Amino acid sequence: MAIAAQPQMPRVWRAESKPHKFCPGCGHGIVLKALGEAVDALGIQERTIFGCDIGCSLLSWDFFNLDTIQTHHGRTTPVLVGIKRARPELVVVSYMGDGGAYAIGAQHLVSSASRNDLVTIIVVNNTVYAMTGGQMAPTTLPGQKTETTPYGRDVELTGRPMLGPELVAAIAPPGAYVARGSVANVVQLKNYIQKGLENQIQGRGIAFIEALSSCPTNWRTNAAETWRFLEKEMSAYFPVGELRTPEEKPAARLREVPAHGPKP
Amino acid sequence: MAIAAQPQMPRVWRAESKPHKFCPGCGHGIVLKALGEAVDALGIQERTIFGCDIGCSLLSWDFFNLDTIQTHHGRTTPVLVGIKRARPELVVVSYMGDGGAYAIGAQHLVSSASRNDLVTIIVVNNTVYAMTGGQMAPTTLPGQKTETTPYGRDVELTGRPMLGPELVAAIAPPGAYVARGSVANVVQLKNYIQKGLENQIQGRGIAFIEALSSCPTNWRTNAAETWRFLEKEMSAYFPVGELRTPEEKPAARLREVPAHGPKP
Amino acid sequence: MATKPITGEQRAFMTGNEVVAWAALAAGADIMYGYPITPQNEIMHYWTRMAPKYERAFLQTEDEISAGFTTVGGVLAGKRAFTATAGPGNVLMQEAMAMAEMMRLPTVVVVTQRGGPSTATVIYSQQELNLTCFGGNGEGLRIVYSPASHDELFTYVIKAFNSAWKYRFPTFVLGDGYQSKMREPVTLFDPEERGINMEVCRPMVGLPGLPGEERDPAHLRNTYNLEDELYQVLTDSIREYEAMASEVAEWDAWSADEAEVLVIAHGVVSRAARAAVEALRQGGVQAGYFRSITLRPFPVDALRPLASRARHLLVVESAYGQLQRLVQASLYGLETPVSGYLRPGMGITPEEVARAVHSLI
Amino acid sequence: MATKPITGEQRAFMTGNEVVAWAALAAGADIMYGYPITPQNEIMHYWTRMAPKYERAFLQTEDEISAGFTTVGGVLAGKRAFTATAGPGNVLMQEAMAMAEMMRLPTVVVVTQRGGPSTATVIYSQQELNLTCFGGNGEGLRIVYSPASHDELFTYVIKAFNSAWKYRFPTFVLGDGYQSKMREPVTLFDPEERGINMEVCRPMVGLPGLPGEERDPAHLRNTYNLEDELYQVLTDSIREYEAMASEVAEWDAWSADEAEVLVIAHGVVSRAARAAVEALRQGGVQAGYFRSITLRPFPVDALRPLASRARHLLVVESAYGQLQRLVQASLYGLETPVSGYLRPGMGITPEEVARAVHSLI
Amino acid sequence: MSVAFKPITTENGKGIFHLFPALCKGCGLCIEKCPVDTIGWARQLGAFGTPVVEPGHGKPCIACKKCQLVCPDAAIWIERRNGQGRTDALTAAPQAPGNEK
Amino acid sequence: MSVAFKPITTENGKGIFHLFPALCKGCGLCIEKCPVDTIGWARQLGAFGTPVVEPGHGKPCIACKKCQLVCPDAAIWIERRNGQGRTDALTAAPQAPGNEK
Amino acid sequence: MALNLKIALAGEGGQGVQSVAEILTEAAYHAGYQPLYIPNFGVEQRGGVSVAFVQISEAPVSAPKFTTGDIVVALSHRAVERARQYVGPETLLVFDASLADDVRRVYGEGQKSLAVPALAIAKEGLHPRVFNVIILGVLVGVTGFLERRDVEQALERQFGHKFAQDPSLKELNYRALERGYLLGSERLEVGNRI
Amino acid sequence: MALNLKIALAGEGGQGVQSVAEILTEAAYHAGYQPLYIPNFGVEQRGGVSVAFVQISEAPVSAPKFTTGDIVVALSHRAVERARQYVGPETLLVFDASLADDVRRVYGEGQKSLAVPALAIAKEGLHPRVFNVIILGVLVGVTGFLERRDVEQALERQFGHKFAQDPSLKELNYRALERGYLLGSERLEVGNRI
Ligand SMILES: Cc1ncc(C[n+]2csc(CCOP(=O)(O)OP(=O)(O)O)c2C)c(N)n1
Ligand SMILES: Cc1ncc(C[n+]2csc(CCOP(=O)(O)OP(=O)(O)O)c2C)c(N)n1
Ligand code: SF4
Ligand code: SF4
Ligand code: SF4
Ligand code: SF4
Ligand code: SF4
Ligand code: SF4
Ligand SMILES: [Mg+2]
Ligand SMILES: [Mg+2]
Repeated sequence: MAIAAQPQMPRVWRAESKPHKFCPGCGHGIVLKALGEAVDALGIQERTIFGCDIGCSLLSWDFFNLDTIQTHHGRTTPVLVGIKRARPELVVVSYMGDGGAYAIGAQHLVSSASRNDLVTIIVVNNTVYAMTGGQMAPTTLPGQKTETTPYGRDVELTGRPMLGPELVAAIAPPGAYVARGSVANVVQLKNYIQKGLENQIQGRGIAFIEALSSCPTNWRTNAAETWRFLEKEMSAYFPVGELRTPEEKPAARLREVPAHGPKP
Repeated sequence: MAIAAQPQMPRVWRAESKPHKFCPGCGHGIVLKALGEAVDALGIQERTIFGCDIGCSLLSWDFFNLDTIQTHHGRTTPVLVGIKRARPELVVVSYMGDGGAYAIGAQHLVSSASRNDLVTIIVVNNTVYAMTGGQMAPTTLPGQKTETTPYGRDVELTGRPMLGPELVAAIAPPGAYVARGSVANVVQLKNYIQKGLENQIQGRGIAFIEALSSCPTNWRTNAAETWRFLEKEMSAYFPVGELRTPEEKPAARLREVPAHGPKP
Repeated sequence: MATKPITGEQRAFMTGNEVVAWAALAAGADIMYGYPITPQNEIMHYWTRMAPKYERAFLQTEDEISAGFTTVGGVLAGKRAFTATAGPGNVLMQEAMAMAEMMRLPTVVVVTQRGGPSTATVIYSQQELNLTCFGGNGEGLRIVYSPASHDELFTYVIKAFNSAWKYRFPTFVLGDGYQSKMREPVTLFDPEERGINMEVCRPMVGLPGLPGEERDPAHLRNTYNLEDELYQVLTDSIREYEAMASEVAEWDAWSADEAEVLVIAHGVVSRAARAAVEALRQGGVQAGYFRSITLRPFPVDALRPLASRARHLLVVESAYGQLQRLVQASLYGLETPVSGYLRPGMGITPEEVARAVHSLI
Repeated sequence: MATKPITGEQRAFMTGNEVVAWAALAAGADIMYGYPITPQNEIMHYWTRMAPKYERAFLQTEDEISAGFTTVGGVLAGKRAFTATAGPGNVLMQEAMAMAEMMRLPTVVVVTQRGGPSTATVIYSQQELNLTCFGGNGEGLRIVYSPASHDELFTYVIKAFNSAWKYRFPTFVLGDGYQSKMREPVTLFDPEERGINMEVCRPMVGLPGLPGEERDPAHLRNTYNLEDELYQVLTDSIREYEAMASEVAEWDAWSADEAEVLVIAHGVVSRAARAAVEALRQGGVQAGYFRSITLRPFPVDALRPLASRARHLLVVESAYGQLQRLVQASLYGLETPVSGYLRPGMGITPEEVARAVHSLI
Repeated sequence: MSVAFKPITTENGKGIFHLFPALCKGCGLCIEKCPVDTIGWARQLGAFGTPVVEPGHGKPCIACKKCQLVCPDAAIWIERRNGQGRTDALTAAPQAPGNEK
Repeated sequence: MSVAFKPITTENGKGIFHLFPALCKGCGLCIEKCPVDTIGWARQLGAFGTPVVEPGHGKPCIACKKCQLVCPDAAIWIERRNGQGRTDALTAAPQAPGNEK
Repeated sequence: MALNLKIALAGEGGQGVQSVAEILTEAAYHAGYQPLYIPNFGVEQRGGVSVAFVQISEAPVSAPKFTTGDIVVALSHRAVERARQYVGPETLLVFDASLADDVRRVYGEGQKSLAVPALAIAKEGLHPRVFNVIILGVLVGVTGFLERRDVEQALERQFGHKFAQDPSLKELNYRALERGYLLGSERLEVGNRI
Repeated sequence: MALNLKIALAGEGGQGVQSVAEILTEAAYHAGYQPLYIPNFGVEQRGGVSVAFVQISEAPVSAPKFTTGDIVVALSHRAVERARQYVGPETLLVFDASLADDVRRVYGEGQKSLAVPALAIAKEGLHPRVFNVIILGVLVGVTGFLERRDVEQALERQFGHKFAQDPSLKELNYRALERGYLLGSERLEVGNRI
């Protein structure tokens, strides 16, 4: 049978839930494409658990043909760490926004980094609290107008944009993988995410990838302005690249939590 | 009248509550001596608010002749930031343990650092959760035995000791002051704390001082072993010194929140 | 000094969130601390737009834990400070409110209830009654107002500041997502012009005078070493709470005496209840309506005689029996049968209430 | 496979915290997640000592929020996972428990109540009843056991795992600081040898088979877009909760019929209540004793007839009316007068209870 | 894939431009990224009732696949005219090892 | 200071060793830090019912004040024999500006 | 009895039903009525059916939502289905004429309804952007309780800053309003019956 | 009536009252009784008065704490005051002989009491470390329900690892126990009256 041309979605995308729930031009779709390609490339669909946060990431709760758990705002990493500690054979992906990662969930990020938890964390940095309608995020650029900085972010009063990968890189033990990519360079981003997944699979340590991403809805930008803000303003503040690679530490660590009692 | 020799407590210490409630040989007493000397030196007793955490730091709730507020575990910094934002003319000191700072309160630390809040944070690093009887802390050394690492801290399972000043230094904006001292060098520690207070008074930014400190009760050490652990083992892992100094930024920022309505 | 945000009476058509922001301004609130959450967000949006014009302050915190504790800091410093939250944020806020309860701190929190438990929906419910009245590891020594209209939202936000600072119990205005997002006419006013005196806010730390020499230092704590010390503190607070209860309790009733069915509700649902009761009366059904404006303290003295003379009680709420439990516990001893029309997370219309009343008679 | 921690019946003299650790081992708990807090700490201390010997796992988290959510992760992965906390930790734990309640996750939490509200004391109280039964922004669809002795602590920790996994509601064992820290004789046993079958733990994620091809992927969420979707989910859960309630509810009574004063208590206080009632009976006073072993669901069917035939009810608790409110709400419609002997944060002795009973007659 | 999407297929320059209107939300990100400016708005409406895109508005397509790469909704598939479309690294779904059916 | 502490005063070497038994908890930190090992246990009991310290167990005191510095309880005050004890930087309580009474 | 109007409007995120509700209630408020308007809202910023609940009364409105509308407006495929629950036997269903098949499928033949070719008019005669203003006009026409001036002032308050930038926009909007008004007022008797 | 003994012990942090309670209840448990022991605990790791509540009964004990003790032990200045609340008219107050003045001040002359020169004995004859074991011996002697062997075994369980390292320690402890026992058993009649 001749099959008509079909969308080139990653195999692990769930076509039944497409078009997905993100807005037109939302970077989440691009990040999840990179993640999908990486999962495909590693052939780990059957043992990957995807966790999404509250924030626009929650809209991906039925995005993949992956066992998925949509958690609370900022709590995705603990839930997935809980899973990983219980079933180390699984590959866990913790997917969230900058607010979930750097504000309400910062204690979990810091602690997972210092514990070198075997989890791959992907943070979508769109400089705003998108889900709640565009308030200031820890990543909002100086002078940027948001719903809670209506006159532009005043760095004297509210500080400077959080540098997430830099923070993780400063405290994570050897074996960590830390990088910042961008939806403006999907191939590189996929590459980083794939390395991040491998780092977990090889038991080296935490993997942390921030993705610079777009939110045309809350930025109130058209396509051209969206790219400009992302590629010019954001990239100038948040340098793209790898901050930590795990070569320092040999692959190894695999912990087992054996089953007890009358389990199936 | 000839006065008999009296203890050389810092003027701001409250003699009525001495001997204080800390154990014999506890480093908290030394840190609070350094803090007391620094407050004395700056002559800011009348406008300094001292906040202590839950953890052994709570035992200092009536330690000083300072308006003092004993808060919740990990929440001292937000309470004092709340005070500072409301009354910028006050000098606020947030005093806590490593557990309060780097575990349960890590989101507040990270956020105050990135906001460059005008607060002076002093963290007593004694490598354990002392108040609760000596469990593992984020700062517990590799191999160290605690109540929750009875066979020694396994870095593969629980990660490596948290480097607090390094974390703050990685993300705080220009104007921040970050240092690590030790109760083994009281003069230096007092110096750091004094600089930290000045940083706040001058409106430059956050001041963060970690103090390596002793907990003979939970370490189960005698005096000689206490000094050895502090000066050899801890200092080897946690380098003492200044990590960020505020020269990068001119003194300035003073915000005013004027009173409204029928206030006294 | 900055100009007054409102002079005279101003009629407006706006959302409840906007009303809250204006009310806080009118009350002379000095500073808002907050973390975004739907459906509360626009309170912050309006506040951040207006605050600089009236020299008020704002701090966006890293989470609701911090919003709660910075608010605690604000009131300790003697400022009229407040925050707003909802749902999972309200859950987190309880840690700070437990401290405020213990230390008798006059915090003000506006809650805009959304569906629960967990993240649930961002829309509406009345499922945070229990959490707001009794959250934390304590006894619920709090004041909780449940307004039903924009006019009341305005009035009770102002009143919340006064009750908090007068009685020194953490005070809540328990709104909901509907009230937050809906637009209806409202009259804004300057409290002073209406003869409402704002309570003076006295700082608890940072007092004048050299501590230890010119005055005692403030040594404020929430931790005690002995059971007996704690018991003493609690007993004093409970006594003061109970002493002010009848002064603070508020309610509203309509055609409630000798009702065949007395409909009991709170908040926005009470509007449907009242409309239903009015319609039923017109249709010849002897229905009555009672509404608890304060949920804590609960207006038991007002309700009890009415309830005892009614033939049925019908509790109507967008929750599964949270108000009903309060009603039953408060009215224990009566024999009037109680039913519930319980719709967790769902709006309730007058028609539904009328139907529920009919099913009882 | 590791050897069994307990074979046969073993008599021992130990603290309650040690009992909990042994019970979790005996129940085949796979992993504990936890954050230190007094008076729960020694549960973790014993667990970390014994876990490696029996191939169990442990994770010390950064706070109780994380302890709650990692526990959620553990049960999602299909493991018999648990945590333990108290006081302010219990307040923070509610966020995760609200999620567990919404998603029907079989989490097990051991609570060792301490003085409240706020940090208060590290010692003892019964002030977390309301929090544990109804914490979070939901309706309290939870199972809460309140044991009174070390033997029960052992039994109900084991039972908690089974109830959680059978009914899929978050389950709590509500102990207290006294029980945690006191030593008394206890009999430990292997549940299997007593004919107790441990419920099978089925994973909710990480199932076998390629998702989307060989099976549907698990898409688990707690957020809904419409009021109606949420209402449907809640209605189903409530129905199932109410259906299992009579199966799960447990109580204990002694000489409770036609009592002149029926003393109602729970947890460790019920021991004093029972001792007082025994002494009163010996002294010719017709006192009775009723104890709620499950606080959620509350054993209303058992209590109601006894309470209706009593002349007075006396609720005795180390809290200010938290059990009393539950009792009054559950028994609404009865006319038997209720009094409370309410001592927030204080231990209660048989002598005190007897005195309180005498004051009623 | 149990769901099928109907493409609008347009040959242009070196590429075969498959556009899936049920997926396209009309965000315009692809338009901005096309190096030859060939993409523009079409009359047909997409998933959100807004116009979808089509090639042919500028210079001929060079089959660089940039548009396909950046589309957040996988609404574009560019086949090279020689028919090698499915083999490109990032843009095609590779077979997961052991998952060939 | 409205509270007064009674010292045990011992002259030793270059120093006058004031020890306040009501403050000394017998931790021994000072003993370890004395460069001349002059500090040792005394018979008198301190705040916690444990022995306090005294000089005279080793070489004469050089008035380096290390013991005073590290004492967490401010239980030691070393005066130099020339009587300048109150002027040393860290160990003496300086007058806060404007606070002179 | 006095005016007591319940209108539910349902459409896709971009179709502007919330603006219609806002302008209508603003106009009613300034005309001395007691309107209450509440949007539905969910977790998605875009996408999903958007519903607006409007009540306009002489006395304060009781509950913010209602069981059955006097008028229900459905502007898209999915909206036709979603709006079903608010439509009773007496409800006037206003829909875009292009949805006639959907309406027939969901509501059968008997439903009291008004098909408005708003999409077609907007696309051809005017501009897709003013589609919702045509609907606004229809509602004003059908209900007949508002002065034209009230509505224009409300339009001005809502879009005034845009009109200032681009005066042709103002003209476009006024024309759209007029077109809708004419279509609606033909059914004024319906409005009176409500 | 069967044995039902309530003992409260109060002392400074380092005085080892909790060990006394632990050993006493361990011994009672192995002797077939149903003891219940609960320490008080506060936020301070060291410092503060430490109180131990011990109940030994043939039937399970009811409440973990009690209003009035049969025996109350006070081993320090502050403990004499702190223990006041547990002392009733029938209570036997055991205290270190050095505290006689304090006891007189707080309790007057009428209190049934037993002064034990334990500190003096420990300091002179034995070693300050075994001060609490003397007290243990006193309690065993006064109550008279335990076999010496039970207590020695409990001592062994508590300190066995230390005894193994230093056999002289064992001897010291046994002697302290013996000394206390003799002092206590002189008042055995008190124990019997309880
Ligand atoms: C405890 C809690 N607080 C607040 C919220 C409200 N909330 C939902 S999403 C969100 C912010 C999301 O921002 P981010 O994490 O950056 O994700 P984005 O939407 O930008 O992708 C907030 C504050 C919540 N759901 N729970
Ligand atoms: C929310 C909450 N969780 C846990 C505790 C219990 N707790 C009290 S102090 C403490 C640890 C203190 O350790 P650290 O902060 O390092 O201070 P230290 O005692 O070592 O000086 C803990 C976990 C608490 N009081 N509140
Ligand atoms: S609001 Fe922003 S981040 Fe959220 S889905 Fe829309 S574009 Fe994406
Ligand atoms: S337990 Fe440790 S940290 Fe706490 S007071 Fe004692 S010595 Fe200091
Ligand atoms: S493949 Fe390249 S040239 Fe062709 S349409 Fe896409 S972006 Fe333009
Ligand atoms: S990037 Fe994709 S969704 Fe956006 S306009 Fe182009 S094809 Fe459509
Ligand atoms: S350091 Fe101070 S408290 Fe410690 S023994 Fe020496 S004098 Fe005493
Ligand atoms: S001053 Fe120096 S030499 Fe003298 S006792 Fe103290 S430490 Fe020893
Ligand atoms: Mg974001
Ligand atoms: Mg510590």
